[in-house]
Amino acid sequence: MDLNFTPEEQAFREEVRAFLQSDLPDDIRAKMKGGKRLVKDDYFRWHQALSKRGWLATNWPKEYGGPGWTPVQKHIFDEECYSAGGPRILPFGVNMVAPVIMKFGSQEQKDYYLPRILNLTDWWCQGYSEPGAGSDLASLRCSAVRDGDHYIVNGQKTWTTLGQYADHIFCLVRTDPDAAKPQQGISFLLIDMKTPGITVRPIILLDGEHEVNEVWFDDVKVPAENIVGEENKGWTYAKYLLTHERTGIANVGASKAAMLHLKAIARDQMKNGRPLIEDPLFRNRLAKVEIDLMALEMTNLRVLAEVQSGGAPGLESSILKIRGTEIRQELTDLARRALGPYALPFQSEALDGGFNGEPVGPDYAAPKAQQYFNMRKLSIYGGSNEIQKNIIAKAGLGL
Amino acid sequence: MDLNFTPEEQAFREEVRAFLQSDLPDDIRAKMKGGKRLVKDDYFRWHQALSKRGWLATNWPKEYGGPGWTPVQKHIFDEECYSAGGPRILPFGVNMVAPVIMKFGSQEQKDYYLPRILNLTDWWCQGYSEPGAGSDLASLRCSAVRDGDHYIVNGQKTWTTLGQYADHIFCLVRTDPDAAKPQQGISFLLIDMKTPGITVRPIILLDGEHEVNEVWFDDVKVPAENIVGEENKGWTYAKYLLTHERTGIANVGASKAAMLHLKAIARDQMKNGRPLIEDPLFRNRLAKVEIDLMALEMTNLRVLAEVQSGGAPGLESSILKIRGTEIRQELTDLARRALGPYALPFQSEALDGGFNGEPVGPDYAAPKAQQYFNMRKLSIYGGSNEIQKNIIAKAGLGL
Amino acid sequence: MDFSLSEEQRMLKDTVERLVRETYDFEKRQKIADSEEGFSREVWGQLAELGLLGVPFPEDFGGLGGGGIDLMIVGEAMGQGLVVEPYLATVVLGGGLVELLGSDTQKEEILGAVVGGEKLLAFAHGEPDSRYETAHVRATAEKVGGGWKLTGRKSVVLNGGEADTLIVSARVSGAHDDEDGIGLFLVGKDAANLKLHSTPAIDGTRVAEIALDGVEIAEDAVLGTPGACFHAIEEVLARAVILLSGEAVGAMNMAVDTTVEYLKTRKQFGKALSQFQVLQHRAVEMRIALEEARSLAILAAARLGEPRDVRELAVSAAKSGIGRHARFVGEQAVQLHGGIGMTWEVPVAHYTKRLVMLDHLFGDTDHHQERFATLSDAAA
Amino acid sequence: MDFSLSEEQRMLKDTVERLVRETYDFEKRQKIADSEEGFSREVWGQLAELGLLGVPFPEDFGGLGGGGIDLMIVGEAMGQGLVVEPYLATVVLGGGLVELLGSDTQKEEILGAVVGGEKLLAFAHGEPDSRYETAHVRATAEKVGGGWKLTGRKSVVLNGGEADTLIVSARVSGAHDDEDGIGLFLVGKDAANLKLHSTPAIDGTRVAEIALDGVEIAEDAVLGTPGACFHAIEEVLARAVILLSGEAVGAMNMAVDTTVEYLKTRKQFGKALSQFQVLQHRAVEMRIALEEARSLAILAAARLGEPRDVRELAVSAAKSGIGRHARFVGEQAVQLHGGIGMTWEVPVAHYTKRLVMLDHLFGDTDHHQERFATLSDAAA
Repeated sequence: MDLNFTPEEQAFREEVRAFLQSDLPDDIRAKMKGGKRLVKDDYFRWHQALSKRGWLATNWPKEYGGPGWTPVQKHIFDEECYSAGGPRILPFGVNMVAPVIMKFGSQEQKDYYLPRILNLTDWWCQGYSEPGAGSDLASLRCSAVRDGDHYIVNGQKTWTTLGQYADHIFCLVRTDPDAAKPQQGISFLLIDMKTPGITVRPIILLDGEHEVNEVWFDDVKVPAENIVGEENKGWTYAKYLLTHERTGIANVGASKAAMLHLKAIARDQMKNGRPLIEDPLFRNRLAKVEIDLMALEMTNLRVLAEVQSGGAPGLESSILKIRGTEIRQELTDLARRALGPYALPFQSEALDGGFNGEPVGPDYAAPKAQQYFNMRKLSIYGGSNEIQKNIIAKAGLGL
Repeated sequence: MDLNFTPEEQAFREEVRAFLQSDLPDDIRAKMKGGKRLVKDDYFRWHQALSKRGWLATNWPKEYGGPGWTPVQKHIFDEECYSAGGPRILPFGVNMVAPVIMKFGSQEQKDYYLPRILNLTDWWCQGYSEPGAGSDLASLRCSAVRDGDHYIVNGQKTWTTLGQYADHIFCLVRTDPDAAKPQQGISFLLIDMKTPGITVRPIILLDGEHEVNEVWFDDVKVPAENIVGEENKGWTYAKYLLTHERTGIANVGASKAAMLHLKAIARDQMKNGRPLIEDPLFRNRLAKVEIDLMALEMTNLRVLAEVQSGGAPGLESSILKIRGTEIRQELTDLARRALGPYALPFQSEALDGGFNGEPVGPDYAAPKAQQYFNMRKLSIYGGSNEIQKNIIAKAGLGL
Repeated sequence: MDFSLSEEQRMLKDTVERLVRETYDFEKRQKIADSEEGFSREVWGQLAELGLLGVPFPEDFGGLGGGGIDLMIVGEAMGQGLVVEPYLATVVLGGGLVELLGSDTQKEEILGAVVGGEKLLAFAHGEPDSRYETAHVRATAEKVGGGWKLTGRKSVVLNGGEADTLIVSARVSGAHDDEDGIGLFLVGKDAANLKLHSTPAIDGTRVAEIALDGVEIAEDAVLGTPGACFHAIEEVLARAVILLSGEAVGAMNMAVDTTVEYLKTRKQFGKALSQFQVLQHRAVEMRIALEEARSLAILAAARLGEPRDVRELAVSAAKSGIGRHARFVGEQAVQLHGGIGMTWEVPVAHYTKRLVMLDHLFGDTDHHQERFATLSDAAA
Repeated sequence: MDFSLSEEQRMLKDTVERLVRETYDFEKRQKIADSEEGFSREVWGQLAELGLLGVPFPEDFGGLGGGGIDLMIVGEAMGQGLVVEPYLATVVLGGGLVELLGSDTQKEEILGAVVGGEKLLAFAHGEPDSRYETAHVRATAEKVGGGWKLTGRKSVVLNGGEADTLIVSARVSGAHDDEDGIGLFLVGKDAANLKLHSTPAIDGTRVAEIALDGVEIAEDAVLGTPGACFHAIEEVLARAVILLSGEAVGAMNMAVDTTVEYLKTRKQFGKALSQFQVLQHRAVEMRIALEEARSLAILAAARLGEPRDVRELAVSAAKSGIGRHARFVGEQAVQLHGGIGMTWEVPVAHYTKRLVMLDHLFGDTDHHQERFATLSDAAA
């Protein structure tokens, strides 16, 4: 057993660092470090830099243009990106629809869509959830009725993250309303968002931000060749997508960066005339979450090593999801609490890149309460933490 | 609204204090303060002192020899008893079987049993639980078959607290094995433990103590007149017993005494050259549980006031049970942790009244780990805390 | 011991609850919070009309002579409606300081105008590095000519931007964290050399940053005896905690009820959410937290009139315990609502924001837990 | 990065697990724990025979030259069987100190006898008021004639009553809590002026109180350089924490498995307990705690050979985190078993006792959390 990275892995880390130093745009790095709002162009330029370097599709096999990294390399890459202030790689195209197309799509679909994802021609979003079907995907109602060489799609999707930027959406639609079980009769459809009949409406979250959307389909004509795989087999593909490549689910890199940032805040904030980091209560809370994060990182690395040697993560994925989100939430909670009264002011405009007004309180204060509230989503989406526990109970413990 | 006790209530408190000063035997007080083992004679002498003063049956109506106290008076009495080091009043006779006899028993039963409970002639224990029927009383199997003017009882009871001291046991027995529902066909039977065929076997708890027992019935002949109320209606009486007079369920008096004791330990123990009570982490744990205890006391008093003005506690009983036991467990947990390494030695003999050997560590150390483990039972018995939450969900929230 | 409300208190409760119910539905509340001023002149007028702006003041000054329980009652109703009116700043803090320290003239003039709804006050006390320490005041008041000159910064001042008159704390002597040496001064909103920057708070209320670059005021703008104001400040903060405790209980009650209702109606995997035992128990734990918070709120409210040590022990118990319970209820209310609970359009998200952010006012859970420990030691 | 065991480690794991499985079933364990000596000479002989008493020592002295992972492997097996043999006291603590500080002669004599199972050791270090502070030593060693005189009290000494030789820490210079100035001395169990009082511990192990009233020892009973022993003590305590971490993981594993099994078989209200979602989730939380504990144990074990700052950061992370997780698993194992879990006759009760009481050895959750904070600051 050896927890040290190999010389090759260390060399790889240096390579990633050098890339981030030279190719991550400074203004984006500054926005990330300052907790500012990212706009589409920020994501685009960052993805473009990665794409140019061949590092956008870190999970893709080499044959499709992936870098052919080991899980440990991906872990190092994630960690370095977050540490340097790189935005997350938006998963909808590269890590969600692409693997499904690779595994179940036609040759035409592969030839057409995959290069366009890789070179950022297409910008995807996800059409899974519906109102009334949150974690319970099988009960979805958005329908696609075959009409000649088209499907006519009607219905509504929701929680579509960054749908306002997207030009393509992959959807689960009901193609057989009379199927014996709710999971049957669902198909996986690729839809161009410029098709007439599609309306995107913003959902404003409790923090005041426009991050997710409703997408309405009103007699939307989708070419029949846009179906992935077989009709009515979409549930299989959806499950594949949900379980595919979940080793990044622990989000260790993001939490390690947040931990460092939190400690910096605690060194700057004063309590009773001493830096907050020296306050025994706060100090012990920091230590507790740091220990938990070390345990999470080790668990994650153990799972990665398992995957690297050919194993498949089982209940571990759910454990990593639960603990990863709990720890991340705790970090944003502590950041909010660290600020004291300065967590209250809510200067939305201060989060824009171009803001040059007078900040209220220390410069790191503005986004903290907002981030805390935003991060409440972590234990809800992607299968709520309660659902993850159901999964572990059933699949992991046989209960 | 006035949280102060009335002058009458304050005078009553003084009266109780004077009584405890003069009538609680010193050796018993010393045992309680030192966390020593109580033996039957200790309970007997304490109960006798209470009986002589007319304060044993605090919940009984005056007509049967109760003191006719208000709920607030009972609360004051409890608090003062624990604070002075009075053992708990064993509930099996005076607060469990007696109310059932009063409400459902025959005149003969009332005339015979109630005075004998009050003057300590009879010592009762409880025959409710069975192996395989813990919190699920309706599934009990111990049977009583009518044979002329007797019932023949066969079966087993368990978790019989202090059954080794008792000469009478009240039992739930199955008199109709073919009843439509499991709750039907159960009767409430009074049994003299000297009847042939009864065997009491100790159950040793994880702390090494003999506190509970198994009671075996092997063709035990019980006179038919010992049935309380009607045959097959025992479930009604059992439920009455379980919901009757649960305002003491929060055990505020015991927890307040434990809180004071815990603070004394924290003042005596040293950590890094300072009293433990000045250690920021421990100090904040103490403060947290003390605040929780204040909230519990207030909730309890609010329920008492409600009862005093004729209301009946609903979901509040379950809330008081849950929070009362959680707080008590937390107090024993902190006491264990306060001791540091000295929580480990387990000098069982040091808990006997007559022990005059060399104590290991500070004199308060010996029983602490044991008490912590023993108190794990609080969240299990009397309807586990999970079951209490089921009750609140159903009856209180309509879920 | 008596937990029942007096006849007057029952009437107060009915009055304020009816007002909130009738004028402050969620949609209206959102509009008011988003409006230019962040509160409603119309509702404020109704509060005045019903006498509610005089709850804590003596009858001599047009008040109702109410105590802690009365403040709790008002707070609870405001919590139910997520009311964003500047009641805390104007009536409890500002008005309270004038009541406790003002000259007869000041009381008559200012309290009269407050009770009548014509004057808004704010208490400019916190500073950039004071965090939750009440005695921490670095701003200075210097005697000049016939008055005083104030210099320093004041932070996160509740409704500072809305106030007609600010009550500014400033040091006349001593070290920056001495209890002695703090003075209070009345400063008009338009005073020269005063810079004020108002921003929304994340829970829908308003706060302001204030810079005092040598603000000169006349001698009659002094409130109380300069240097001897700490105890009055502590007392109005006790009242503020009681109002907030009531508000937390009101908001928790709504959050619990809304969540229970949601669990009953929302279906998943073919069952109502209310049939999932884990969610049932979570709702029960929220309900228990509410009960404990209510007990602590009553405790603090009932102790307001007691001697300082008794009062402050209850105040810190309430602020710490309720901070913990309110956060739990807020977080779980969102969690049990799932995605919809995360959105701006549903009330539960706003209850949660208020419940969590209450902890950042007048000392958080940790601050008051530590303070409780110290007060409890002293009492032993 | 590599998480696989070496061939030797796999063999070690098989060996020790088989021994525990075959010789230490629950009934036998209870008999051994209740016996006069509190451990089994027979099992001890088998441990010696299999070479297991030499795990951490260099091969020169008959050892296996094992590192942290090997200690963790041994600990895990012992945790599975709730083994009460004096392995920690004799091999890890006592033997470790001799290995790190002993002269060639001492190593040869003592380690040889330890590995052969002929000699039991104990480390008499803690004192009545030292709590969990490693540097806290008030007992004194005074140079007299051709040797030393030891005076003081030693507390809660693991297997002190069973040891043939005690390794006693005593101060030769400095203040009572200085790292410098601590000496170690070999004291025979029958030394004059030594009083020893052995008692059971609540988790089935044995501890002793020791009074040294001027115990005289010869110069050759000095271990290492008097005054310069702190770092060796810290290093064997790191090993001890690793063994205990393994033990906790082994015992937690058993507690989780037993509980899951119980939920599946036990019925209540006509359903298996395993059908109640609240109990399912509790079991899942136990399983997660086990996984985290395992990660921390591996981390500490793998860091044993690293520089002090890296090693101790991992040691404190493990001891603190595992202390928390072990207690949770222990308490919930009893809770989910209900009444039967409270009884002496079932294994789960004894797993729980060990899991909770582990926290009282070598620094509890709080102690190591604070220490972690300090070490982490220094590393930043």
